[in-house]
Amino acid sequence: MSSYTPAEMMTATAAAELGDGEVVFVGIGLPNLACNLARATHAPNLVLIYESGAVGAVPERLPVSIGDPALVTGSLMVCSMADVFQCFLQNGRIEVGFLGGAQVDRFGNINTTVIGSYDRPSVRLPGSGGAAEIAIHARRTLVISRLNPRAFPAQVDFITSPGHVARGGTRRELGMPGAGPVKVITDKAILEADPDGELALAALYPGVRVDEVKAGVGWPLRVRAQLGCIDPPSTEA
Amino acid sequence: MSSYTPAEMMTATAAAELGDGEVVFVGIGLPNLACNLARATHAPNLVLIYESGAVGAVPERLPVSIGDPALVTGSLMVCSMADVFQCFLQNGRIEVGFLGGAQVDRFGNINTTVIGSYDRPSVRLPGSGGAAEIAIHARRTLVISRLNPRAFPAQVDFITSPGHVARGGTRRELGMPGAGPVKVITDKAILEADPDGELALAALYPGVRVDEVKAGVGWPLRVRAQLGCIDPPSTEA
Amino acid sequence: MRDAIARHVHDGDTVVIEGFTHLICFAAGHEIIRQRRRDLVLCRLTPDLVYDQMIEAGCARKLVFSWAGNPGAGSLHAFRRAAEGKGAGRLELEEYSHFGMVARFCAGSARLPFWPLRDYMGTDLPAANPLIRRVTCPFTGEELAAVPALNPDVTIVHAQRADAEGNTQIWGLLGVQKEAAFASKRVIVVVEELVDETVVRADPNRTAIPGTIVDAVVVEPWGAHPSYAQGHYDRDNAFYVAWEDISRDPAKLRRYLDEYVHGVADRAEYVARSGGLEHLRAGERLAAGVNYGY
Amino acid sequence: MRDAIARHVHDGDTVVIEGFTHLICFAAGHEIIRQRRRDLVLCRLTPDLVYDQMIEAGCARKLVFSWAGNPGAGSLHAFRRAAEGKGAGRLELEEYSHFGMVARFCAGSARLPFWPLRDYMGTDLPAANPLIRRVTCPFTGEELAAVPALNPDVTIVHAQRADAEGNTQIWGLLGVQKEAAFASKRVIVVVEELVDETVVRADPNRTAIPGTIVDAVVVEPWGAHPSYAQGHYDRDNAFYVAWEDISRDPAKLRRYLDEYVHGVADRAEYVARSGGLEHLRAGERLAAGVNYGY
Repeated sequence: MSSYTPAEMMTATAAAELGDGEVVFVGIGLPNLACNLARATHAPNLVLIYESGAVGAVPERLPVSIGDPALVTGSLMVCSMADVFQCFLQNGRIEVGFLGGAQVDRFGNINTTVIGSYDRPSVRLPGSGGAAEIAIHARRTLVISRLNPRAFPAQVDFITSPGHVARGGTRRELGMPGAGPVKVITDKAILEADPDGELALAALYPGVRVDEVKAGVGWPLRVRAQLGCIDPPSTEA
Repeated sequence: MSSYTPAEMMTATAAAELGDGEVVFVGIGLPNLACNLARATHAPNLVLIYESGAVGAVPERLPVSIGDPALVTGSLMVCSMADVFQCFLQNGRIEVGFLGGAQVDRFGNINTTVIGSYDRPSVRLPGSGGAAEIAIHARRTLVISRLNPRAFPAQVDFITSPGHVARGGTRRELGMPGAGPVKVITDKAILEADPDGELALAALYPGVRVDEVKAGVGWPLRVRAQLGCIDPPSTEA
Repeated sequence: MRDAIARHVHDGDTVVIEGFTHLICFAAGHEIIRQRRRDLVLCRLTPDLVYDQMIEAGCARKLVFSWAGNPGAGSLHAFRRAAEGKGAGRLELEEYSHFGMVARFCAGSARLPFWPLRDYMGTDLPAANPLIRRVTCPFTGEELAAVPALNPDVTIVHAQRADAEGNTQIWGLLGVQKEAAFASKRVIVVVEELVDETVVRADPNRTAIPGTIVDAVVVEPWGAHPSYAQGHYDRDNAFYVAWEDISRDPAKLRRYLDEYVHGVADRAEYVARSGGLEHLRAGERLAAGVNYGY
Repeated sequence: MRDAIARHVHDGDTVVIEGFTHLICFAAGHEIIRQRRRDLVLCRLTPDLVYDQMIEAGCARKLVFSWAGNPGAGSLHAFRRAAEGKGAGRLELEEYSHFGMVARFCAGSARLPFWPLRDYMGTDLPAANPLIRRVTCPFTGEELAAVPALNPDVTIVHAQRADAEGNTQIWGLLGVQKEAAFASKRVIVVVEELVDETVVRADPNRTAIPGTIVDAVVVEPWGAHPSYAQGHYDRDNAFYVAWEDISRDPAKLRRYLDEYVHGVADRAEYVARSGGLEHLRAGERLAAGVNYGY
């Protein structure tokens, strides 16, 4: 049996994607854990920015929301949300953004708005928050989601956050500054976009079989010829 | 002989135009003196705002510039210049603005840019600063200038701050929010705009004759049937 | 608070109670519910528990928002029932992203009819909201997104302190309170502490909202609970977590409103009814002052 | 300072030394003159004495501005000679109002190609500057003014304090420094005092510029003289008054530059040459700190 949980594996994998000194737009939960892990290991100078306006946060407790007071106390800067979105995000100052959602499709589009139709949804989700603009402006994004066919349909019911091929065309055709989801980090494997923007299986976690991953998405998943293998998280840190 | 100078008369006249509790966009020099006089007499709750960002300033010394540190110390608020122009001025929160300049014409247009042509000026003046937007957005403006034909031509060489009939039409036709120059306060008399926007002699200072005022402007000056007379400044305050 | 809401919040008004996680004025929301205001257009980036309560109480005709969840704890079930057509009344929705809502307040505070932003390409949001439009740059010819100004009838801002004239100082997260206040026809400031004008004048760079745009100042300690006030009290996360269970069941939610909103006369009674909130009182992390001399 | 200017300011660059009356970095202007930079596009709302000196020194190809006077003391005669065709070299002018310049920095800081404002109707400024254009509101159809983004190659900001990473805190007048810094490709921060990161972190709401956008931090006490630094030293008004006489006579102005700019190796020598500036040292008007606890 493995001595780590899928959540730990996802956290470690996300952390490994963060370079020292990078400016990261952080959400709560797993992305926050990944950033703390990265700061504690290979990226001590990672700069955490929260859409709430806290810049260079060093929370002394696990923040329970992106507006937690612990993100403010001891931070480098607190700015208005107008500055967060205009001077940091739209300005291109955010290197990495984390995204997740109820649905992720074959082109990396994300839905956090509605299941079903917009006017008569079967499930009303919270909506975009800052996700739409993070998906558009962050230099690159990391998508984190557990594999299962409902969470990975061929097409999302509603595009809240555009992926590689979104409503109306590709990112370049639509003039999106950021590179989009460079990696989709799941609980079993890593998906990456092929040149045409479609997600493909790129790397497996230890002991995971290809068919397990294929069974977790709602479309015939491409599998790369050279499959990477992700190391299990080290026990230190 | 009068026991007061023209400057004192202009200051007292300007001060009398300010209502208690009004928000005033202040310049240095005479407008600053007028505001201090008003606060010391009938308008203790006058709120002074400087384009530098000081709000509710209570300078302990006569400010030598609109960015004097004495305007900041003890003020109610310091805001960025983006907020000064967007949230205060363009937002319509400024009731009175003071303007002056090298040239004031028969429609209350003001020139602080160039004497002569723009490309080959005989005298290059400082330019607009905040004057253009103050003239456009302040609910009303007070123009302060000493009478002489060079300072009051029929037409200014360059419209820096629009009056009642400016380049392209009237204030209403051009969609200007503010009422424009309600009074032109000179060293001899007060000029006010007729319904068609042309300035007319409205009130005389004590002991001043109509022909003295007419001699001070570069166009045939209209004289109102009912001429007001301005009281001399009181010696207290 | 009773008088301020009675005077400045009317049926049918467009109402903003802002504050991003920090300084959300539940005290004002509860008073609006007690006074049974109806047909309100409620605007906030994050409706949060305060609007979930107002929706269940029947105050809202329409919701203008960008993220309708229970931060870190689950769903806003009164909102979801209404949005999923399972609620009692109808609730009209007008939806943006956070940046879109911030931009609407920026336009409102600058009294411009619109605000440009580079956003929404590739998303389904413009299809869901016809008020997300496009504007062409007169220099580059580039097409950008544009959202309309939001100019509320009344904006309610909670803050750490203000003087009697409403000169208001905020520290910690600033959200969009300044922009919302300048965009609004009327402004109510609710503070933890009323201070002398000299306290404000001693540190003018901390002033977020000038008294010149404020119509009423209300002193209401603990007025932001269960959200928080930096330097005064922490967020009551246990309550946010408990809300998932309370709001999921309309009967339970009604009982909560009967007990903690209609069942109390004012904030002081609410605090007492909550069994006191001292366990949330903030610790000390004092910043040093700076020199304004010259 | 020598290295920062050598590394980040090149011939032909678009250079911004901002600061509205407050915190104008003369130390950087003098170093640029000493290093004999040429063909610079100098941008500032108020060129002030610092750009008058750089114009006379032959650093400038073009001036982008909105008010070119000597605040409270007269004219900028080097600027006037150039503008009136009486100067040695040619100087191209690009002129706005203050609001227009502020809007250009706002657009630059938001990386938008333009910024909308309600301004310039009835004035001759659009005729004098073809970059003042119009944009149509997609909601009301109303025509507004528009100015293009200003994105300098380098912006130099003077401040009271920063840490080694460039996290910069400013109090007193803020001008457009934050917007100019975010709009710029490179940013140099010059401070009166280098402080430990813990000082910045103790009061994060005071931070105006984050270290993440700063390329160089220079410690230069008295670096803003003859302008001022709130809490450090007062404005040297006597020098501003004296400038009227110095700048009116090109020979006198050259002598000034030879003695106080070319004639000194650095800011310390400038202060000594000026006979010490202790008489301008600020008095104490300390603000109390606030509590960031939770």
